[in-house]
Order: sequence, then structure tokens, then C-alpha cells
Amino acid sequence: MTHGAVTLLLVILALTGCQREERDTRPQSALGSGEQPTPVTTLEPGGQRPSPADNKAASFEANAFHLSEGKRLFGWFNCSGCHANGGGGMGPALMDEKWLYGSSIESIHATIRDGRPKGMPSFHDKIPDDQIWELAAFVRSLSGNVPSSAAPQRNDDMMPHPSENRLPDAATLGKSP
Amino acid sequence: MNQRPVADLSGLPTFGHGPRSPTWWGTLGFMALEGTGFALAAGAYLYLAMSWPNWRLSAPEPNHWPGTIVTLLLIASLVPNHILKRYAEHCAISPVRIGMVVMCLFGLAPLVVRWFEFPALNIYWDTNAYGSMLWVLLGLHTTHLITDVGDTIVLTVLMFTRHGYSGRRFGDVGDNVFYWDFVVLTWIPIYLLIYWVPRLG
Amino acid sequence: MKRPALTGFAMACVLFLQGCAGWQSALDPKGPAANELAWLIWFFTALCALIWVLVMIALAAPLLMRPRAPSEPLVLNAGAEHRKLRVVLIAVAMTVSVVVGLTLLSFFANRTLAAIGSGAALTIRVTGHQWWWEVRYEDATPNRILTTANEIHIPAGEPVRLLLTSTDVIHSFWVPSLSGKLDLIPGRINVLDIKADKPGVYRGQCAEFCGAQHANMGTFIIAEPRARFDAWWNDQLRPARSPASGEAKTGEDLFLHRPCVMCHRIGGTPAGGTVAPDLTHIASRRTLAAGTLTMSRGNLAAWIADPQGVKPGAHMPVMELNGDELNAIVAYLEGLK
Amino acid sequence: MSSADVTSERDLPPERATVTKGDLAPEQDGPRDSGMDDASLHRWLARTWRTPPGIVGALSSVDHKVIARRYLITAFVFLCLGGLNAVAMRIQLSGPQRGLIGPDLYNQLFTMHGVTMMFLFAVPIVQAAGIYLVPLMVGTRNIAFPRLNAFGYWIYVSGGAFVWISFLLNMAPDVGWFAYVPLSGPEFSPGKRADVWAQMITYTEVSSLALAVATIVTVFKQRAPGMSLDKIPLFVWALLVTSFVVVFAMPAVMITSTFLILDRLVGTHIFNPAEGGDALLFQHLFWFFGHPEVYIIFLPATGMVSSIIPAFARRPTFGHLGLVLSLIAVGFLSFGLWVHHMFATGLPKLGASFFTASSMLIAIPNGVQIFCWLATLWDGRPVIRTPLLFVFGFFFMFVIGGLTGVMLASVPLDLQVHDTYFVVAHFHYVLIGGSVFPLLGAAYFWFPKITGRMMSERLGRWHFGLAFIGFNAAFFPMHLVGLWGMPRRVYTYPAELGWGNINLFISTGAVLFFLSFVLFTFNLIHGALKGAPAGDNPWDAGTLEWATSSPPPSYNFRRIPVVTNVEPLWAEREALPVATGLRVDVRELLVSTVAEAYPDIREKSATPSIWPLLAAIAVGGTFLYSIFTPWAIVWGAVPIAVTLVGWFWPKGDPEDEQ
Repeated sequence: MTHGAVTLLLVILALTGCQREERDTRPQSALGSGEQPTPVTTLEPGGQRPSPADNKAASFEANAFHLSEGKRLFGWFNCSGCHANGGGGMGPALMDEKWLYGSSIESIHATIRDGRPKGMPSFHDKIPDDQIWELAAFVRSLSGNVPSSAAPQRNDDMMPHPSENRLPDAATLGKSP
Repeated sequence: MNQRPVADLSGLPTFGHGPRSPTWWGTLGFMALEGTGFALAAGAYLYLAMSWPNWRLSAPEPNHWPGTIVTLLLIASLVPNHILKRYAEHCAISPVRIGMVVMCLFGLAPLVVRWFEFPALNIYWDTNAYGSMLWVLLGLHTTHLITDVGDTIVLTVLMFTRHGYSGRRFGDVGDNVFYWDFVVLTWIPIYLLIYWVPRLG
Repeated sequence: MKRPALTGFAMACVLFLQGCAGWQSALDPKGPAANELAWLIWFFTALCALIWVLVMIALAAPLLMRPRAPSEPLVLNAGAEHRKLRVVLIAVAMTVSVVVGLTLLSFFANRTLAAIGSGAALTIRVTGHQWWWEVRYEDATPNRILTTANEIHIPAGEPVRLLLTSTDVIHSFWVPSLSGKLDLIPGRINVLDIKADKPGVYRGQCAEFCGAQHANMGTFIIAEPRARFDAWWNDQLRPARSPASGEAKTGEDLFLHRPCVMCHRIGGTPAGGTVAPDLTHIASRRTLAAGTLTMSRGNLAAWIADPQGVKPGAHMPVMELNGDELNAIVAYLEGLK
Repeated sequence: MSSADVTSERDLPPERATVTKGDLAPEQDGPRDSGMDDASLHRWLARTWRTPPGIVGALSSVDHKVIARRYLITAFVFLCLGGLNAVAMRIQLSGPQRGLIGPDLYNQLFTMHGVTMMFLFAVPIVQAAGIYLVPLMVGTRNIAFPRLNAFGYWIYVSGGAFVWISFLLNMAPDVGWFAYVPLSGPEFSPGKRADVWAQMITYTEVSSLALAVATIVTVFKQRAPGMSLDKIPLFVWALLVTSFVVVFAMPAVMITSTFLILDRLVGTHIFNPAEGGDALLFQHLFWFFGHPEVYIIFLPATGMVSSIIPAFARRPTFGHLGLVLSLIAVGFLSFGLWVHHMFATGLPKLGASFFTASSMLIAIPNGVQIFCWLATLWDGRPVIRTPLLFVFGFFFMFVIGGLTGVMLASVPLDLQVHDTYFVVAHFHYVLIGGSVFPLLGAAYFWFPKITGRMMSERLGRWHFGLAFIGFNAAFFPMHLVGLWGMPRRVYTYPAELGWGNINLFISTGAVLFFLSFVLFTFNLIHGALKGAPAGDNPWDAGTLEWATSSPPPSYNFRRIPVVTNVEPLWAEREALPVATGLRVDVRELLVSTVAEAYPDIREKSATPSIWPLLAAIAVGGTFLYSIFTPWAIVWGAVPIAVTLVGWFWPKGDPEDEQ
């Protein structure tokens, strides 16, 4: 009885811990498959959802490593050129609760992959799919949508806003101006 | 091994005050290690202050008044504290009870003011390293303040029970007095560091 | 008990010393700083070995004596104790003089090392990245400033000043055949002066743990005669060669339209990424991925096809390329001499 | 020598003997040990001092020997785990470009190896040897603050378990045991791995500090009558100095790890150069602890050497005073040389030279110790038994480690060998040669006292031979490979650098060394179950722990011994002088004065209690939870306060009431 409970607890711990801490730098799906589904640009809100086989939301969304990689790429790929550090500039703000094209990670993935009207370019060819997922997961974390235990922490540079792991959660954020 | 009695200990007392008691030495040991912690935190502050020519990093000057009030309260508390110590050495229960209540109040008063001291720093811990160090130093001392006030309150309650009539308990009161001195003493350099040292340069 | 161990040591040492080719070795100095240091190492080692042997003799001596009468441990021979005290005091005095001597020696060695860089005409800024080295040749004329990666060409026989810094974590620049190591710390600039006596290739490696691929963060210092060095610099300043074949042309197009362009720069093309090594003359380098693979067509293909298999954790992502695309890109890069 | 003049009524200062008048409950009295015969004395004391039966009783134990035994076993388990880490790393490194272990796992492995060996094995095991032996050597019945001592153990074992469970969950720290920022900082260490490092370091150091304070007070206030400062055994001196070093060094690492976790979790900028912080501040703070840490591990080992040598050289240590002064000097100097770990960071040249001088300076007191031990051995061929063999091994290897240490102290030389395998070789020579070999010798030496049985001498010699060859084969070539350019903490290396053969040899040695520990474990178990009965004093040694039975009874000594010599059992061959007059129905022990050890107070020692365990659970839960939210400190304060009040609140025992 006790043993069972302890084992169960350990298994749960292992599952939660592993998923958050796993550092898979070479997701299997990407290997050897040169062909990708034909890009579909769609203007409908929410965008085209990826097929279940390609949907990597589960393995990226709450994984600390992928989120932090997303944060790095956000800077490297100059997303801040338009979106600043999430506060918005030429492009819309990413830190608030307003989503023009849906708030799910799949929608954000589609936005980055296929682009959106009024200036958001398509990065389909420019960024490998796994890294689009990382970026999408990070963008979601900007508005407190991922567990703070996995969200990236502050950078070692000038800090114009609180780090993602210290943002209020999405519900609270929506109410603030 | 065979034994050969050479000394008789039966006439010795069963408790002692101050350096005679092991507890006093234990308290001293913990003070030494906590004092090292304070010193290193202060050292870290000074290290950063010296690395940056524009220290305070263009942060606004803190409002020193809450800190000054805390300092005055803490220094004032030393008087009843040492009166209490004398009564504890004489194992006089009623004055010790009164003294403990007074010391509880003298402990709570600076804590209340401390609540207003944090905003008076005029900077947050996540603004820059100067703010971080200020909050760390103040937080470190506040932790000591809280634990010692908690300790004093528990001991006060204990002195009002039948357990209070024990020599050991009077020794505990003495050690509590000793530790409070330490809490007051460590505050002075931190106070100067937070409010006055940056104004020198 | 100890003899077989010692014999084993001796044999082992002989065995190892045979294979001791100095490419990245503090014991195979190729510059004045490393020379001074190698001399210092040998001197310290010899002195320490001597002291160690003396202590071991002192330790072994009682084993040859007769056993002490077991009766009364507290009964001591006052004369013998006095003699021992004298021996111990002499030993302490010797320790003090050795320590003082070695301190002075290392102080003067330090001064000698500091003098090596005087008159350095060439300044190179080396910036550490997770897990490669950005190398920038400073020059008063802006269009002569040259940025490359992982390999540092220097003129032989001349002191060169390296300005070391980092954009992410702490690294440490260490080319043992030329000089001691110095850290690259974000927010600080450290100055290291190096000089190679003769032309040659000297390997170095990051010496401060810097994350997943700390092990594969190599660098090369290539010392050349002044004339060849100048020619190299001039050659590096020109933009990339345009693709020579149709396949390479396809490769260039792919490079510019696929993820490569997001991070890498190739001079003379729109590719202007600055977060990864400059590839303008990649084919002229000896190695790929900071000393991980030697430069060859096969290794280029392997690195592009599966960077995470070659260097797990590196920031080069796995890209979705089919065989033809891969061949084209490799053909293009191979032409970037 | 006569004992009559050392301790008598004359030596009790009269004003100290008087009882303060005041509002005190009338003092109760009970049976005393004065005229009691041995059998009934044993019955009384055994009942008063026993650990209660049952699981709850075992968890409530405050007997320093019980706690120390748990510490020793736990630390040994962590040694084996850390050793397995090392073997895994050595297999990966046995050839160039091996693919057995990837960088992610390898980085966790070497971090776990360092953390386990430094924080969960080396420091706890020397402190555990201290809390077992110090009360026996100073002739008292229990350690000072026995409940704090028990609390320390629970903190230690749970802290160790947290780190190892996080390793099993792929959450172990992967930033090296010293976790330099910015690599361990918020930007470059995603997830909770570095937080685990930071919080568990702070947490387990609480245990180390608790033990240090308890040890200091035991040595200062609970020494047997007559044990003035000049008669304190060297092992006790070593533990005393170590405890002081702990008290002043460990807060530095707690401050460092706390700053790190604040940076990571609440967004402070202490180590962020862009907002006024500094990355090198971390290194200064860390090494202010990190260098004394080496001496925390090494000094108790010198105490062990100083205990083993006189027993087998059959004479007191030569230069007792010189050894004591060297211990104190090493303790002081250890705080003045942290910067020699940072020569490669590009510090100002003059400052670095100062630290060269101070680092070299520490060779002098260490030299004094070596010379005094050698002089002790020069009276004739010593009795060669396993403990002494390990001490010989200690000389062989520690002198190498010490001399390479002198090389590292030289700024220019350090720039070549810093962070290479040369340094790995150096500190393993110092830590294994200088500390683990004396510890193994000490295990053979005191095993009969702890278990009442002897370990096998034959196996012991085989163990020594295997360990000696394995160790030197594994670590001596590392000096060379370091000079040939191999840096530390690499998970692999290219074949063309030619380090393959030597690394294969090193790995073979490492496996041999590991096997020697398998043999040792067998010898331990075999000795504990089937060893020959030891008797009270199998080596005819001279210090007080050999005056009581093996294993010692819960109350340690039937009567408090009176000390007349630094080797009291050699001075008093016929009968041990003792002091009488303590009560036997309550846990009474003798408190004496600090310098002269005059009897001063008959104080009550704490009774068994479950509260230290509960308090440790509350503190542990708070620390664990704080990795996830800073509010844990606020919520955790409640159970911590409750358990601490429960701990200190008098339960109506006679011990508490008086």
C-alpha cells in the first residue's frame, strides 16, 4: 500500500520532472524527412492547425529548455525589431492578453510559420520547424501562459520588464491595463 | 578499567549564567556565523559599489527616516534589555516577566516601522544591483529581527507558566538578551551602509 | 608494497612519453611566454621531486630501525628529543627558504611575462560564444577590419595583443604551446599578449567550463611569416567568391532562402547574420564547428545534416533539407575559399 | 605523575560554587554515582541514557554515537554513489570520441560527483567522526546540544536525498560543483537544475554549521576535569579548528547560493553586469568558502594521523604544541588565499602576487606537521598494522599533492595548469591522499571501538595495496595529461591530440581504485559480523575513548574521568582517576571552564525527542518548495515555528524542569 503510493509518487515526479527538464536537441521527427507538407497560408483567425502527427505542442509548451531556446531565438532572429521585448512597437504587443489570431501554441506556430497580414512575414523556409515551436512556446510565456517553474528567467542584460517566470498569470494579466 | 575517585562534583550548581553556560557559547557560535553572513553581504555591497564609479546607478536617494526611527528604537531597547539581564541573573520572576513583555513590545515596534522602511528605499530589488543589495541587506536583518522577536514572545509565554521558575529558563532569558544585543549591533553598520555611505561619495 | 607500483609508474611514463607530440602541450613551448613557463614548470617539478624524495627517505628510515621497547610509551630519551627538535627546526627553516625562493621566482617570472607584449602592433578582439570564437582584427581603417571565426592567423615572431571578452558565459582562452590561459568574462575585457617564435599551427581550447559543448570549443593559432600573413589578411577582406558551378549556384540560393541566412554572414551576399560564425571564407579554414571536424566535403555535409549528432547542444539547428539540397549547399560552401 | 593536585575542591573557585538565590523551584535530588557499585551504576545509567525502543524511539535518538553512526553510514553510501559517478565518467573518457555518455548527462555526472564528494561525503564524514569521537575523547556523556545534532543529521540526509532524487529525475545541476555565473545564472541555465544546486547547498550547510557549533561547545565546555588546553588530544584540536573554519567559511557559500537563487527566481541583479552586478563577485564569495573547504576536509584527517601515529610508534606525538599551533595557523591562513583559484580571471598583477605569497605561506605550517609526525616515527620501527599503512600512504600522496599545490600557488605557473587535468590530479592527491587515506586508516583504527570487533588485517593489507596502486595509477598520469593540454570537465576529446592511451590507463586505475572500495565494504561487513572481539583497547592507545568498553555504552563513561596527561591511559596504567557526584537518575553531565577545565556546573543534557526530525521536515519542505515560489518562505515559516516551539518547549521531564 505505502510502497504503491511511493512508487506512484515517484513515477508522477519523474514524468513531471522529465517533461520540464528534458533537453532534446534533436527531435526525432525532423531527422531524415526532407519533405514537409505544402505550406498553407490561411487568413482565418487561429490559422491552420497542424496535423496531429506534427503537433509538437505537448513536448515544447512546458519544457524549460525549449522555452529558453525560444527566448534566445527571439533575440537572435530580431523579433524584437517589431515586437520589442514583448511590449510591442511596429508589431503588436505580445505580453498582453489580446490575441489577434488565437492564443493557442498551434495558432502562434502558424502565425510565425505562415505569416499574417499587415507585416508579419512568413518564416516557413527561414526557421526550422522545431525552432518555430520553441519561439511559439516562448511567445506564449510572455503573457504568463506557461507554468512559472518552466518559464525563462531574466537575461543578463538591461531588463526593461520583469522576466517571464515572474509575470502574473494570464487571468490576472488580462484585467490590467 | 579500574577507577579511582579523586574528585567530588556533588556540590556544583545545576545552572549558570553567561559564559558559564554552554547555551551562551552556542548562541555566540551562531552569532559568529550569522555575523560572517552579514559581513559578507556588506562586503558584496561594497565590492559592487567600488566596481561602479556611478554607484547608486542613478537611483533616487532612499528616505532615511523609517530607518532612523528603527535605529533609535533598537538603541533605546538596549536599556530595558540590560535591566532585564540583571534581573535574570538574580532569578527574580516578576521583574523578568515584566521585562520580557517590554522587550516583546520593543521587538515588535521596529518590525512595524520596518514595514514602511522597504518602500522608503525608493527602489525595487529587481531594478538594478544597487536595489538588489539594499533589499538583501534589509531582508537579512529583518529575518533576524523576526526570528528573535518570535523567540522572545515564546519565551515570554514560557516565563508566565510554571516552567518559568527554573534556573535554566532564567539562563535562556539571559541568552535572549545577549542575542538581542547582536541584532541591534548588526543593524548599525547596515543602517550606515544603506543610508549614509552612498551619500559620502 | 610500493615497488611494483613504482615500476608500473616508470613503465607507464615511458609508454606515454613516446606519444607526446606537442600540438596543444604546455611542455612543448613555441613562444617566449610558454618557454618561460615550461622552464618554470620543470624547475618547480625538479625541486618538488627532490623534496618529495627526501621526505620519503625520512619516512622509510624508521622501518630499518629496531622496534622501540614496547614497555612504557611515555618514557622518552631527552637527548634524542632535543636532537629531533633541531632537525625539525632545520627542516622548517629550509621550507621557509624554499617557499620564499619560489615566491620570488614566480614574481620575477610574472614580470618577464608581462614584458612580452610590449610593442604589439596587431590587436585582435576575441569574443567567446557558446561554443565558438569570434575573431576580429582591429584596424584604424574601418574597411580593413576583418571578422572571422575560430582560427587566428598571426605574424610569426611578433607580439600580438588579444582583447578577450564574451557575450554569454565565461570562457577561457588557452593555447598552451604559446601562453598561459586567460578568461573571457562578459562585461570585462582581458588583455593577453602572445607571440609565436616560428611559423606553425598551435591548437588551443576553451579551459573554463561553459556548458554543453565545452569539450568541443577548439581554436587554432596559425603563425605565418609577415608577408604571408598580410596576404592572408588582404585575401580575407574580399567578398565571397561567387559560385563556380550550377550546383553551387543552387546552393547559394538555398543558403539565402533557408534558415542558414538567419544566423550566418557571407560577405558580398545578403546573408548578414551575426550570431554565428562568419562563413565568407569558410573553406579556407582547417576545421569546422570550432575544431570539432576537419574541413572536407564529407564533414561539411555531416555537420549540416546532423549538427546535433556531431555536437549535441550546439546552437546550430537541425534543418529540413533533402539530399539534393544538402549537396548543393555543401558545394557552395566548399567554394568559399 | 600524580593526579591528586590537578582536581580537588581547592580548584573550584568559591564564588562559582555558590547557588544564586531567587524565584526558583526547590531543587530535587536523586541518587548519585558516588558510592554506587559498578553493576547498579550501570543499571541506572543505562536506563537514564538509553535511546527509547521502537521506530519512533530510534527517530528520536539524541545519542551522539547513534547519530554519528548514521552519519558515517550515510556518508559512505554517498561516497559509493559519487564513486559510481566517477567510474561512469572514466568509462566515457577511456578513449577519444566515445559515445557512451552525451554532454548533457556527463555534465550532470561531474557536477553530482563534485557536489556529492564535497558536500555529502567529505565534510559530513569528517564531522561525523568528530561527533562520534570528540565527546569520548574529552570524557563527557553526550555532545553539547544533542537535539541540534540530531536535527543536523536529518537535514543532511534529506538534502542529500533531494539532490540524488533530482538526478534520477534528470533535474540534477549540470553547471559544475562551483556553478559559476553566468552559466548557472538565470539566462543560461533554464529549468530548475541550478536552483537544485543553490538550495541544496544552502540547506545541507545548515547541518554542517549545526555540527560545528555543537563540536565547539563540547570542546570548550564539556571537557573532563583536568583536561586543560595543553592536554586536549590533537584529534580534538583538529576538529575544534575545523569547526571554527566551518563557522566562518560556510556562511559564504550560503550567501553565494542565496544570491544566485535570488537572481534566478525573484529577478535581482547581483551578478548581472548590465545592471550594476558583477560575475566575478560570485567567484570571490564562492572561493572565500571554497578554499577553507579544502582545509575543513583536510584538518580532521591530520587529527586522525596524529591519533594513529602515537599508537603505533608507541610514544606520544613529537611537538604537540607545534602541531596545535600549525593547526591554528592553517585555519587562519586558509581564509587568505582564495584568490589563487581566480588567477586566470585577469586580476591586477600585484594583488595576484600577494596571493601567491599567502598561498605559499600555508606550506610552512603544513610542513611543520609533516616534520613532527616524521620525528615521532624516528624512535624505532613502528608496529606496522593496517591503520599505519594508510598513514604511510597518506605521506606518500599528500606530500605530492602539497607540492603540486605550491606549484599552483605561483601565478604564472597556474596560468598553464589552471582548469586542466593537472589540477584534477592535484586536488585528488590532496583530498584522497590527504583525507581519504587517513579516513580509511581511521576506519581500521576506530572500527573496533565502534563495533567491538576487529577488521581483518589480511584483507586490510590487500585493501591498502589495491587502493594505493589503483589511486596512483588513476591520478598520477593526470598530471601529465594536464600539462599536455587536456582541460577539465570535457566529456570527450579528439583522437588526434594523442590523449587516448593515457586516459585508458587512468580509467583502468580508476576501476582498480573502485574495486578496492568493494573489498573495503566486504571487510567492513565481515568485520562487523564475524570479526574477532576487540576488547576495550586493542591497540593500547592512550586517549580517553579507549578507557570505556567497545562499543561504548550509551552513557560513555561510568564516571567522569579526570585527566592528568595528554595520553591519560598511558599515564594512569593501574586505575583511571575519576570524579564522582553526578546524579544517575537524570541525564546529568559535567560542564567545565573553558581554559583550565575546572568542574563548574552539573548540567542536564537533553532527552530524546522527535521534534528535531519534524523541524527538519518542515525546514526541508520549505527549502524544496522555495525552488518553485518565493512565497514558500512565508508559508514554510509557520510549520518551522511550530516545530521549533515544540522542540524547545519543556515537556515536564525532570531534565527540563530543573
